[in-house]
Amino acid sequence: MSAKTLTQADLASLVGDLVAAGTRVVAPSRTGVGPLQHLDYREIKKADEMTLDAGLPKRSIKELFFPPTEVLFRWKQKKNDFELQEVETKFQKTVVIGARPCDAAAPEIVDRLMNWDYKDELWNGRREATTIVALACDGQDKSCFCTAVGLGPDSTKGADVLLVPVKGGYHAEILTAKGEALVKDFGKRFGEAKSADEAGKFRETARAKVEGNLKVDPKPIRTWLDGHFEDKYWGEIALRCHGCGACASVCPTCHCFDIVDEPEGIYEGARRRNWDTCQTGKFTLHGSGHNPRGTQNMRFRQRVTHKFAIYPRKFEEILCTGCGRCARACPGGMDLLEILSDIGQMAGGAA
Amino acid sequence: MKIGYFPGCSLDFSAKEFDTSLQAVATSAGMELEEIKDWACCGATSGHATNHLLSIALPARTLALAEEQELERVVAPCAACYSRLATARHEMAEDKKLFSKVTGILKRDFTNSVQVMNIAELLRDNLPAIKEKVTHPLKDLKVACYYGCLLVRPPKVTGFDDTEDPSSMEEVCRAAGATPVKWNKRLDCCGGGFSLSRTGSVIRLGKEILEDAQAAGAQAVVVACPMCHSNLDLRQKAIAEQTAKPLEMPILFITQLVGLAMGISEQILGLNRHFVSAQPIIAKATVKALPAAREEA
Amino acid sequence: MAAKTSTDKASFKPRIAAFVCNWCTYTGADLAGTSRLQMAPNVRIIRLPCTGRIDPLFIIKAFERGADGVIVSGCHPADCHYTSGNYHARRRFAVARDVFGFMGIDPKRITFSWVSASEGGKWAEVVNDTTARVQELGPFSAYREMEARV
Amino acid sequence: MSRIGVFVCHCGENIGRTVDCAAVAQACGELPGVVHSIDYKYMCSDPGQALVKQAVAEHKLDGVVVAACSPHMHEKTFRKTVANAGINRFLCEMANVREHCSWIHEDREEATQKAIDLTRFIVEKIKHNVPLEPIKIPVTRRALVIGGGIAGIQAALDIADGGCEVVLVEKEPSIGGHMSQLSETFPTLDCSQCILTPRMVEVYQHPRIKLMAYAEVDKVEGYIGNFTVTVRQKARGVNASLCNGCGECQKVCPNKKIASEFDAGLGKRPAIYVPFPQAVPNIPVIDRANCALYKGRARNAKKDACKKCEEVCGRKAIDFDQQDTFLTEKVGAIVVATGYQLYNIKKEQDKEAISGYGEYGYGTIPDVIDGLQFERLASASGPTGGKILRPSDGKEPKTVVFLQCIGSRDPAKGIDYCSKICCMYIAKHTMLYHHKVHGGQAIVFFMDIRAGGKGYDEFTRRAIEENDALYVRGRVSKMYRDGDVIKVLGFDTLSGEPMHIDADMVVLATAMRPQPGIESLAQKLSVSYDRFGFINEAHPKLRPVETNTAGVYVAGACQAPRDIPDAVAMASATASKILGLFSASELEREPLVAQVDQGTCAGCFHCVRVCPYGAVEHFEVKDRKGNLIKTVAQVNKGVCQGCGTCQANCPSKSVELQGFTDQQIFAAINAF
Amino acid sequence: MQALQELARKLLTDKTANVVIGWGQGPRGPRPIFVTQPEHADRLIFDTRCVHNLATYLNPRRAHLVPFVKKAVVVKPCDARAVAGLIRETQVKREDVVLIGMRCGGVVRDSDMDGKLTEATVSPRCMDCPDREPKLADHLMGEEASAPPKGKGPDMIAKLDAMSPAERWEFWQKELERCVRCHACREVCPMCFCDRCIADKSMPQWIESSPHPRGNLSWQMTRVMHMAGRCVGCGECTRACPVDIPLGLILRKMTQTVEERFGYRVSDDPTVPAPMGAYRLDDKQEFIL
Repeated sequence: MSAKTLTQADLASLVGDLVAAGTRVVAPSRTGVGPLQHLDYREIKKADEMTLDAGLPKRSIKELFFPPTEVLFRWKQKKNDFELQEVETKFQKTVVIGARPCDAAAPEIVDRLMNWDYKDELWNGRREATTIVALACDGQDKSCFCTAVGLGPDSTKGADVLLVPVKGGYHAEILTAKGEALVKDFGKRFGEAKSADEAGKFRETARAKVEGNLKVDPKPIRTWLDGHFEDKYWGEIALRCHGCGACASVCPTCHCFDIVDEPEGIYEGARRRNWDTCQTGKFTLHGSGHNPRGTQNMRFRQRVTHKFAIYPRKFEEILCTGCGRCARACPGGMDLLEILSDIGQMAGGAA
Repeated sequence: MKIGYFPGCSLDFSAKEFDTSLQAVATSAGMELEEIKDWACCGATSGHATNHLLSIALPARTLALAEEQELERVVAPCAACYSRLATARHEMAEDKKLFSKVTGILKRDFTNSVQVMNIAELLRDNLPAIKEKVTHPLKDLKVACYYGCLLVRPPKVTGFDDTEDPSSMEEVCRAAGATPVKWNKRLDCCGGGFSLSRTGSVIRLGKEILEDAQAAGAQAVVVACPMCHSNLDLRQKAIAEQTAKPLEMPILFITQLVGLAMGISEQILGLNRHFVSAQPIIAKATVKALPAAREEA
Repeated sequence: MAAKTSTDKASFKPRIAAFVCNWCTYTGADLAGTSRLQMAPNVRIIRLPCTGRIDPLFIIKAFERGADGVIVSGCHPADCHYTSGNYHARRRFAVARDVFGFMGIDPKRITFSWVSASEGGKWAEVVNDTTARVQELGPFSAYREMEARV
Repeated sequence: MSRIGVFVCHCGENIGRTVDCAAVAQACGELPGVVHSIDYKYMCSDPGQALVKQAVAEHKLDGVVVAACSPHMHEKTFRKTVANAGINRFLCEMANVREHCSWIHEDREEATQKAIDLTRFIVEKIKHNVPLEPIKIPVTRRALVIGGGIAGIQAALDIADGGCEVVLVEKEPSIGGHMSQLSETFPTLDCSQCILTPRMVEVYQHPRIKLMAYAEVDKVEGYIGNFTVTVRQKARGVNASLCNGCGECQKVCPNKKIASEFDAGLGKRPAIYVPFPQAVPNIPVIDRANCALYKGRARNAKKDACKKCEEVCGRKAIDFDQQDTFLTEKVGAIVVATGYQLYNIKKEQDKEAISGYGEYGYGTIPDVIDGLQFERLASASGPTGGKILRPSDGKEPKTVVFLQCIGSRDPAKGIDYCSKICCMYIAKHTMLYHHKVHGGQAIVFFMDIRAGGKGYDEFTRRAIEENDALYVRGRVSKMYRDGDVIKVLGFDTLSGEPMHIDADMVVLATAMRPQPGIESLAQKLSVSYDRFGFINEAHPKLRPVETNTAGVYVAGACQAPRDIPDAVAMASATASKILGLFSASELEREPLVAQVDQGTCAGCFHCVRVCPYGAVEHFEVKDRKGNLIKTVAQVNKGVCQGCGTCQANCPSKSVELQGFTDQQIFAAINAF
Repeated sequence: MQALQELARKLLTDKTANVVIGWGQGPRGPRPIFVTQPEHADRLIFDTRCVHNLATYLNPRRAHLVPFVKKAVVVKPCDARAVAGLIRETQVKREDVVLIGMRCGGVVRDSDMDGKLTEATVSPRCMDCPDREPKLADHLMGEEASAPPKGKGPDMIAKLDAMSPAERWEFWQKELERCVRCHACREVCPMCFCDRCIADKSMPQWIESSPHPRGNLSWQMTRVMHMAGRCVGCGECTRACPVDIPLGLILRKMTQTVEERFGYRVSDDPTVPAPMGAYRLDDKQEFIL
């Protein structure tokens, strides 16, 4: 691991270099109309489309690896035969600039699932083609709780390079081979590291700020969840929840999908993988009409349990990076911090 | 509200008393008449008998002038003028091609927005104001209201009253205190423009009309058209040659009748301009009404 | 199968879907046939019992499937075989037309008409006019090319 | 996978000339699910149909697509063919490659491609066709006839004679209708009552006819074969089961000055009365608006003013406290035969668009009467004993002017149509007048004479040639009373001369209009009516006595102006339709109706609002214990006519129109 | 606020209602709360940040709320219009709900904003809302409200109307490309109450379920068609959209069309029939040949 300095100007030039080299550059960028204008991770062609100082984008970088819809293969019907057409699993080289640490960490967590019993070629193909240049965060707002899930506003997890804002630019920590390769390819843009202390201070301040939002220990929470599936706490947990799944759409780690065969006309079509979420009633609806998760309360319990007990049990990773997007996106005012805090108290392990 | 005034040729000359009586009644009842500047002949009756386009374009010019004076309504006291103006307005509204042809001829910005009214309509619509000004109600005066043919016909052009059973003139006469009689010939033709060319017919028609009015007990015939007036008034002498006894039926413009009831002087009303003397009527108005007037005083 | 339209404007042959009611327009089109009225070969009729049965979804789906234009036609007001299906349809289409137009679908691509069973000539006119209009607008490839996502 | 057969017809040269039928058959043969695809010269010919039958058996087809002419032409033919071959007839559909393709295009390549497309749509559609069986509905073999005029009487008798029960509802105290008022009938000049009263008695005595006079239909529920009708029996004030019709009560009634409805206002009747001596039933009614007792009671008088009728009635049949009663009748079919009323020339009309005749004095001139009044004057049972006398002074009119088309054919007065019977009855009136008033002159103003019908033109000729009626082609512009005479000012358009007639009496042939209240009855029956209020027939040519509501039929002048032979013919036609309907205990209907998926129906009932037939009902879904789970929509298959408007309006697509399901339409569009 | 709390306490105490659905303070501003105990009535609040349309909780699709049966709901005028809609379409029985109406002069765009109502913060849905008080309510509270501030900026509908079809197409493609078909717009909508939405119907699948622009366009156009004459203009779909698509624009356009053509404006009177499913013989048909 090494450190470098990247000035604002150099970063801008780096974007130009990458685009010129045929690399897809993705960075926080403004989109939307009127009061609905917001920040998203989008492909940019010029450095001035990038906005690094306006906080956390509305959605995570999940969809760079796991798009809301993707074709698995195409089919054509000829009389009684089907002709199948595979899809490309090699992807364009991509550099993500300015991914927040909570976003950068997520793909690494989901990597475990995507390479468990089946190695998902599409996911892995995109992962391999992508270098993540993360940007340390100064703590978005009171819904951030990355520190409570073992990460932090300066976490390096999942990042190939971590940029920490310093005066005039960034202190860059080169974290992985992919990061090294980026520095090597575009060495002229990276200067000698010289602001490690300033960066350290930035990181400490941010960490302290986020830690104040939620203090829980995930371990006892996991234990409590394992033992309290039928607890009355779940009984009215989701009265205000609409079951809309907006939380899952913006979640960097939610990864459930549905597979549909989508005809285009009658004689051809595509098998697609589309995002899905456990928050809708249809998710577990059986063909018989029976639904094992018949109420929204059960569905919300599933969301919490999966993230903080089931996934950790299987992969030793919490399926949450504490980005707080679910609380921000919820039209009904559901708040994961509040629930974790409650459970933390019930579990007696409050820090 | 201002009302446009289209006197037409008759009121300018032969029926001057229709003009003066109307002006007097209008002033008294608070109707503001504004004469259309530079108005031209309506085209009756030779116009529509010879050239259709001309018969529309002539009144259209007058209506366009009214529009330029920002008048929303125009009253044409002469029934023939009214008929021509209203017909032109109606035809242009129904026939877009004709309308654009006429505007092309006029070379003016014209939208055909002016409403055309006749005298009966005007008075009827202002009944409350008229009633207020009636000081000498014509009690016991039996009148036959004579509409003639053009005032209420054809229905799609006129439309202000029931074509076959109109009542507006009767309402006005009632407001003046007079009693309208029921009679049969009030919608019949007086001979109109044939007054000079086929005088015989006009005399025959006039005789039938006046006899019917008399049989119904009328003491006077009230008209709303200078042509009707002249045919019934002027020709009575000739009619008398065919009857045992002269009819001596006074013919009054409706505005004269209302004027009398308002106590307007007979000079202003031009009651002295008739061939058949209106004196019996004038006497009725003053004599009968005086006690009431005295009481007020 | 769905033959894709050529994007070359000159050789462009519009493909037009027509949703028509069984009692008036379909029969009117039959009459056009028995009267041997020649018309553009671009229109494909799909028969429904009544305009009341025609859902705006049909129009959307037709565009998705490669139609460059759509005709919706039924009985004149007061002529509906089912008394009022066309009145309900009229309201539905009035809203659909505005909404679709607002989303960027050129209203010129959709023809609504009343063609009675005796108006074979009018049907031929509707077919020819719509074909000419869509020919002018060019292929509606934008609709089918929507699938690719960033 | 489906097993579909495609059969492409050349229709001789009709299709083959412009469409390459072999190419169509070949292209369709390559479609998935098609196992057999051929072309043939004439598919509808016997050998052509045999090909279909053979293929169904040989290839075990579960779908047959015939690409040929319009389905309006031969769908029935081929569905019958496949049914004969042993598969459900709804598994056969047609692609229209003749009317919609070969006949309207010249370019062979384009036409062939289009034919392939059209056939492909149907191939894809038919993959989703399912076998359908006709819907069976139980039928109550009992009919309701509304209106007891000649049409209602005829319909009731024909149905009852056919062996089915009939409920006949008449709003007046007696059946007989307008025909009972007529003097003699054209073109035979036979006495109207002589031919009508036996029929009335027959109705009264018929074991299968339940007569409800002085009653009105209050409510109608249900559908073809299964109507439930509520009838309001109006209170007569006389106990019908006790009354023996002796008539003593009428003699003692002190108020005898009431204008008689039966005599069209020309005669008088008492407050307790039967409309006319031959009335059926012969039971009096108390006219509460004119009876001193009821008038007193309405004013809360302490004592009843008069009870003379009660005192004189030996059978104690008078019941002053009698109230309206409601009876429920179950019937399977309904005949509407409510007849007509005459337009009047009065200024005040019951409809906005209709105005009266100011030029004829708005009905205020004495001795200007209408046609029905003349009938009463000419009738031996009328107020003058059959003498033609002026109503005003009882003098015999020496000159009578008859005016045709009063209100009829006159859009300016609001009625555009021809009233049909006036030409004939005016001719009849001139004859009766000629016979009864010697030396009298009848003058008829007509627009043109419409005497289409057996013996009709001969009849009008007779009026003119043998009965000295003066027929003047022209209109009357004005009439007014002048002393003893009516001055009639008209114009003879043939000679071009104005006419001034001093008439003693004027008869106006006023237009026929439907009965007042027809609209509300039509709404109860959910049948449609035109802007004049006449009931609309289902098809002006092919279904003239049916309405748009299955099971409701129409006869007589409530559908359009009709004369007696027309009304009777219509009545017999409805009877034959109804007896046909009643010929089986179950009714078979095409199964192309809507069906609700109650599992997904959200119960918003948008379908109920759009259904033109009221065919969608609320249905309560309950669990085993009978607890209500939800209320959903349900389609009454007996009422649904299959328009599919409900389906297009259903937000969750929980209703499917059989034969045009979403699956079928979706497949056809997807094959585009 | 005190009056609101007192009323809620009374309703719960005398069992007029088993739950009072209102707003309470949450971690990110006011949010829906469900008060079942009289002693918790003091948790109820109301201010300009109470943006949520609580009528949506009456929607029978919310199975977990159905057992409460008798519900009291705090409603703003737009919420009351939704309740009226649910009554009109037989989803809710009027006698099963107690409506506590709040006079309203507009709310801010989102509940986590500071509650100051200005041209910049007012929710777009309030700009053309004519109702200041819910007439349908059983109890009416709050002070007389004045009209909300008019929002700033160009009218997007007029702007879009002025564009060519191709430009409008471009605009919506850019917006709809973000849609991930979470259907949050549908789930929060008080008027979307189908057990099985047409978008979830697979036989046939009229609306492609994949979140590609084609399916997204089809979904949004169909959703708006289904809202024709029914949309209460509460703007919850726009607020719920996690990718900030201006869904309210299409609905407002549709609402304008319905008003212009059929003279109908959605009101909180459940007895006024909706315009779709009705017709007039003289409905305008200038677009039909």
